[in-house]
Amino acid sequence: MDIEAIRADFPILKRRVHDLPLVYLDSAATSQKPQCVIQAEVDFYSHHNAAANRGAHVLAEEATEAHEGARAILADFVGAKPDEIIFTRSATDSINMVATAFANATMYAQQGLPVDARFVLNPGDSIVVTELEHHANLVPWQELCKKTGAQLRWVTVSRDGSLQIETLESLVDSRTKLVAWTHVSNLLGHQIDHRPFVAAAQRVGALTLLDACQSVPHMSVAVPELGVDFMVWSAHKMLGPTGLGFLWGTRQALAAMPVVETGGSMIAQVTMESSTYLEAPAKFEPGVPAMAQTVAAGVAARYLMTLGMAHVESHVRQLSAYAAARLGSIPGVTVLTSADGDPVSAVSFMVDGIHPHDVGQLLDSRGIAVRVGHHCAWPLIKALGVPATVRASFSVYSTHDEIDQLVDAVIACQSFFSRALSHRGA
Amino acid sequence: MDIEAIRADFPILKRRVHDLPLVYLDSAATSQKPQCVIQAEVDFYSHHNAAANRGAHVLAEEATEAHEGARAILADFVGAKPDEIIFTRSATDSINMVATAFANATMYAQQGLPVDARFVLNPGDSIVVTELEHHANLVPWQELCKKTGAQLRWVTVSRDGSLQIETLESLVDSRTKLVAWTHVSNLLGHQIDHRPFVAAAQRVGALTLLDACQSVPHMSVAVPELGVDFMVWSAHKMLGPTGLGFLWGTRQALAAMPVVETGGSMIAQVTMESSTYLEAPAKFEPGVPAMAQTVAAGVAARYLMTLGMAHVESHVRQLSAYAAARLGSIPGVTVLTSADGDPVSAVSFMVDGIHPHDVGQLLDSRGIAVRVGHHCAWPLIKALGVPATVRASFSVYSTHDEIDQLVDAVIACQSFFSRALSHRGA
Amino acid sequence: MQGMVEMMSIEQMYQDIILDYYANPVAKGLREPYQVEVHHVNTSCGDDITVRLAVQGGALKELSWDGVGCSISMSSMSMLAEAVAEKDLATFDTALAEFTRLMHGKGVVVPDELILGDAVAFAGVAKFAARVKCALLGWKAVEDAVTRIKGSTDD
Amino acid sequence: MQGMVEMMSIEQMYQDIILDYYANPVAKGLREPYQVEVHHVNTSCGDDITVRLAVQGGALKELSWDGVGCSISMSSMSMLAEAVAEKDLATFDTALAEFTRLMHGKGVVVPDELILGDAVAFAGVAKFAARVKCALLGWKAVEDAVTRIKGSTDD
Ligand SMILES: Cc1ncc(COP(=O)(O)O)c(C=O)c1O
Ligand SMILES: Cc1ncc(COP(=O)(O)O)c(C=O)c1O
Repeated sequence: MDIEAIRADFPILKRRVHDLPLVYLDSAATSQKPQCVIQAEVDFYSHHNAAANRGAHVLAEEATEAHEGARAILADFVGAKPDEIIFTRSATDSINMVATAFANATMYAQQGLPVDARFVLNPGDSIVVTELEHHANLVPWQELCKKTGAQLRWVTVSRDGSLQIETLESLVDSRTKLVAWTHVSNLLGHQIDHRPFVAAAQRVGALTLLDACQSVPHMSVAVPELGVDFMVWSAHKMLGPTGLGFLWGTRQALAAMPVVETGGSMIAQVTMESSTYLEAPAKFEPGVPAMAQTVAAGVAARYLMTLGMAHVESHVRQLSAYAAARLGSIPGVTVLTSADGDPVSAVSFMVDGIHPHDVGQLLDSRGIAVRVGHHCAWPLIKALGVPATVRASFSVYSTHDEIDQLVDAVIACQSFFSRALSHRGA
Repeated sequence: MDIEAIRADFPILKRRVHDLPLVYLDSAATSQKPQCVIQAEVDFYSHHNAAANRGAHVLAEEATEAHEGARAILADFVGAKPDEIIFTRSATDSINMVATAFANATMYAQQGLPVDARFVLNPGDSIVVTELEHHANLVPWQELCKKTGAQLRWVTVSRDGSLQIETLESLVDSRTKLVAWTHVSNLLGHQIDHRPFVAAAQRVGALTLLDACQSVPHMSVAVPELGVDFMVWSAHKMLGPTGLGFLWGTRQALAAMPVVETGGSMIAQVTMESSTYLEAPAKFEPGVPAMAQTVAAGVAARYLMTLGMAHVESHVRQLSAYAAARLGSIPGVTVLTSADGDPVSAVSFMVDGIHPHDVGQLLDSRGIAVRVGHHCAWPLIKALGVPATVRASFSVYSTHDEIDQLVDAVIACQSFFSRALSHRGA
Repeated sequence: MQGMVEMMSIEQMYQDIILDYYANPVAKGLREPYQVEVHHVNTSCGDDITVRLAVQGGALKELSWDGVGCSISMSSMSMLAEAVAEKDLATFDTALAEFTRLMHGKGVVVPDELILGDAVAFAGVAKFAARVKCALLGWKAVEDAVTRIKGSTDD
Repeated sequence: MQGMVEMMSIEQMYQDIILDYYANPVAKGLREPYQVEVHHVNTSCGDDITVRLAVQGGALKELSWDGVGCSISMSSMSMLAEAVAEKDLATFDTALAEFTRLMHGKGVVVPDELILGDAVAFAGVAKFAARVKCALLGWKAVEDAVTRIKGSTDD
């Protein structure tokens, strides 16, 4: 990959902050967007804007074609079929939709209505997650358990960042209805082997959900080969627009899943008394869609596919390895890794005696954008025994030179604080 | 208002379809976007893109400021406070959120957890709507009733398009938990007096929800003065971006309403066992927000405020009156109106002997975009005793000349079909 | 010139033969006897159609229908009724497959006139995505009716 | 020159006096006796603070705290502990109001040094929206503690 050519595609990389060139190392929070993605929204609004899937006029047909074309590209991007891709507001929304489907099924069952039993939760049933989940893949399941009396269980994380995966065997039992876990940790950055989770769930007939927010943007994921029932991710982390997420499900799972939100464009027939619904994906997409964003997300997926996901993965893995090595060699800096694997595209670290917030501030003053805090993975932060971390994360436009600047800035930060504090006797 | 100057702001109005200038009369489905709105997304992506409300670096602070600044503008637009505005995926999403909050409260109550009783539904409780709702403000309440055993009741519509409002008295009783209705009909186009609904609900302490999708884009709505608890509308119908909606609620209603979707950025504290939540608006906004869209929606609201909502309303009402009069004077054309009021910005009509779908097609061949079908208001269509309608709808950029073209095209359509069918002996 | 372009494109859809069938429907009006009755609706616009069908000796014996809809859905149903009357089920299946291929072909598929007969006139409709559902409405209803009859005789 | 700009902006935030308090915290380490203990967390970054407080004769009598956090949250807590020690509740309320006004002033509010004392050093922090919560963490905790004590003595 020609990184300089790639960088030229991203207008924001010309930005200066505090009169210095921007060094954006926060792509795990949200990635930047190439011009072609930005332009795709402009083109849609300027030439084809109309309500997709609703109108019979030329603009509406063009909008429908663009919108459904984007669905086909997104499907292709993860090796799936278009009707398996549901457009949502975000990955968070996608996860909550599945959680709401469980709640709905449970309520229908209580009213004596027919539902697929796999989505019904009773007291004594359980949901299994891990301790390293992003809040988005934890709190919705806590809430679902609160609402149904089901029990939340989790695979714990050791101090070395590894999952105590051997406990899956006893955590997942015949009363387990769902196993949900993340593909790549947004804090430790490593990839998690999906096979033990899929095997444990399949053994008992539980559904499975994979949080692929941090994997799909950086590696080739052929979702049908993973054996999961659901997968979620966000457009804004894969060079795409804000305000759009994805829920992938197998045809069987989507057919069995009760409707979540209802309204226009997802109905078969409506009377005041009752309504019937279309099949997926329409079944899960009421209302005028986020058309400009779906179209732009299609362009983002194409951009990544043109670069080649194998190249993307090798680039971010190299950067992560380089960052971990260089940061780790600074005295007083600890890189947090997992014994389960190397980081894909994000590296967390701590600087002795300097709170991550202060590190972040000093880096920012040099134009370097990193994320500090609990990274929406507070239970993991506690399991690792740290108050917070600094996280540098990478994407296709990140460079070794940016990591060198990060390293220099961390060293400068150390000397600023040690000068500042030492003569004060701390 | 200088309509020619306004039209120059909308790039899509330069489009030609079938080699003819575009006549876009489908703004009730989705409005077109002025250049400043399109550019706002571009500027966000090109200069300030970062995860709002999360980071400590300069871009993240700029993104937060832009995003929260947009919230303040949107609040101002409807005379509300910023913390009363929740960003959602769409109006449909907003309505479903409130419906889900009721379902959640009901489930919490069943588990013995504390909730505000106003959101709890038991068999024997009721929800009251009208027969002229858009599917988005009907089907979610049907589903909610199905899930809880509550009963859906509705104010019926007479053949003359008027609501049998006197029935409210008996429909709304002490077991009524919610009254939901639309502010302006998307099919008949008239405004509905909110006062009887608010009075009936307040009499029994029921919550109220107003579907303002077709009012807020066209008139000055000072929501605190209406006396409702919730109001919903979409950005894409008010010159704003796709993929964004709004839920307004009183502070009391938002404080009492249980969380709906959960995840990052809406939590106070998270452990594996349980979580606590922030207050509104954060409470209802998990995940990285639709930042580029919120910012663009702020620009759309400002654009409308600069034109002046009184001027906007008078413009679209004039166009509607003109269209109703001119279409109504064509022999064989029937304009569908409501005895309850004049159309605000949309006019539905039928052409004798020609199915609306065929009318739409003929109009399209002349570059005129209208909507045909049931307009996601199928029960109303049945109540009016028609198979479908043709709807022409207007916005700030619509002109009398476009209506003249519509009228000419309807007449041409009549002669096309009468020529085509008469010599075939139909 | 503009008028020309317009009329050409609109007449691509409203072929004479389509209008013929629209003006003079075939097999319209529900009739007895029948083995199965199905009711289908075009969910995006509300067009609806009721089809009654009886199969005898492996052939579509009695087919009648009624409905409310646009010229495309109504003429398509009439043309179908005429084309498959008395034909065997295999012939219907072949015609359905070819008609579906044509309608999903975005206007670039060349239909097999031997199989479709007059229904090739719908080639122009295939260019208008929103109208494809109209053209298919009757076909889907008959397919459904056939499936139900097969189901009830199989077991 | 670039270095200058950078150091100036960063030193606007990290005022000497802030670093002084960070290096030498005041009233840190939880102590007895106390009437109320509160625990506050900065939900966006995880910084946390525990405050113990006893009010006597309408004055903040015993104030001690412990916590983990950045230099801004920790120094702000220390400075607050020093400023309000032994002061009456009205004085705390006034200081809290002024400090809140300063921190929400986006860096353009001129603070009243008579009311805030050393805490005026936080004027620079107010420019950095993400750090405002850090500076306010301790203040909010003490406010909460005071409210609880008032509540328990009122009834
Ligand atoms: C009255 C009314 N309510 C609700 C909606 C749903 O809006 P959206 O599709 O933006 O969610 C619409 C528009 O389609 C509408 O006109
Ligand atoms: C692993 C993981 N899951 C879920 C999310 C939530 O994504 P979003 O905020 O786009 O909904 C994120 C990112 O914030 C993430 O990194």
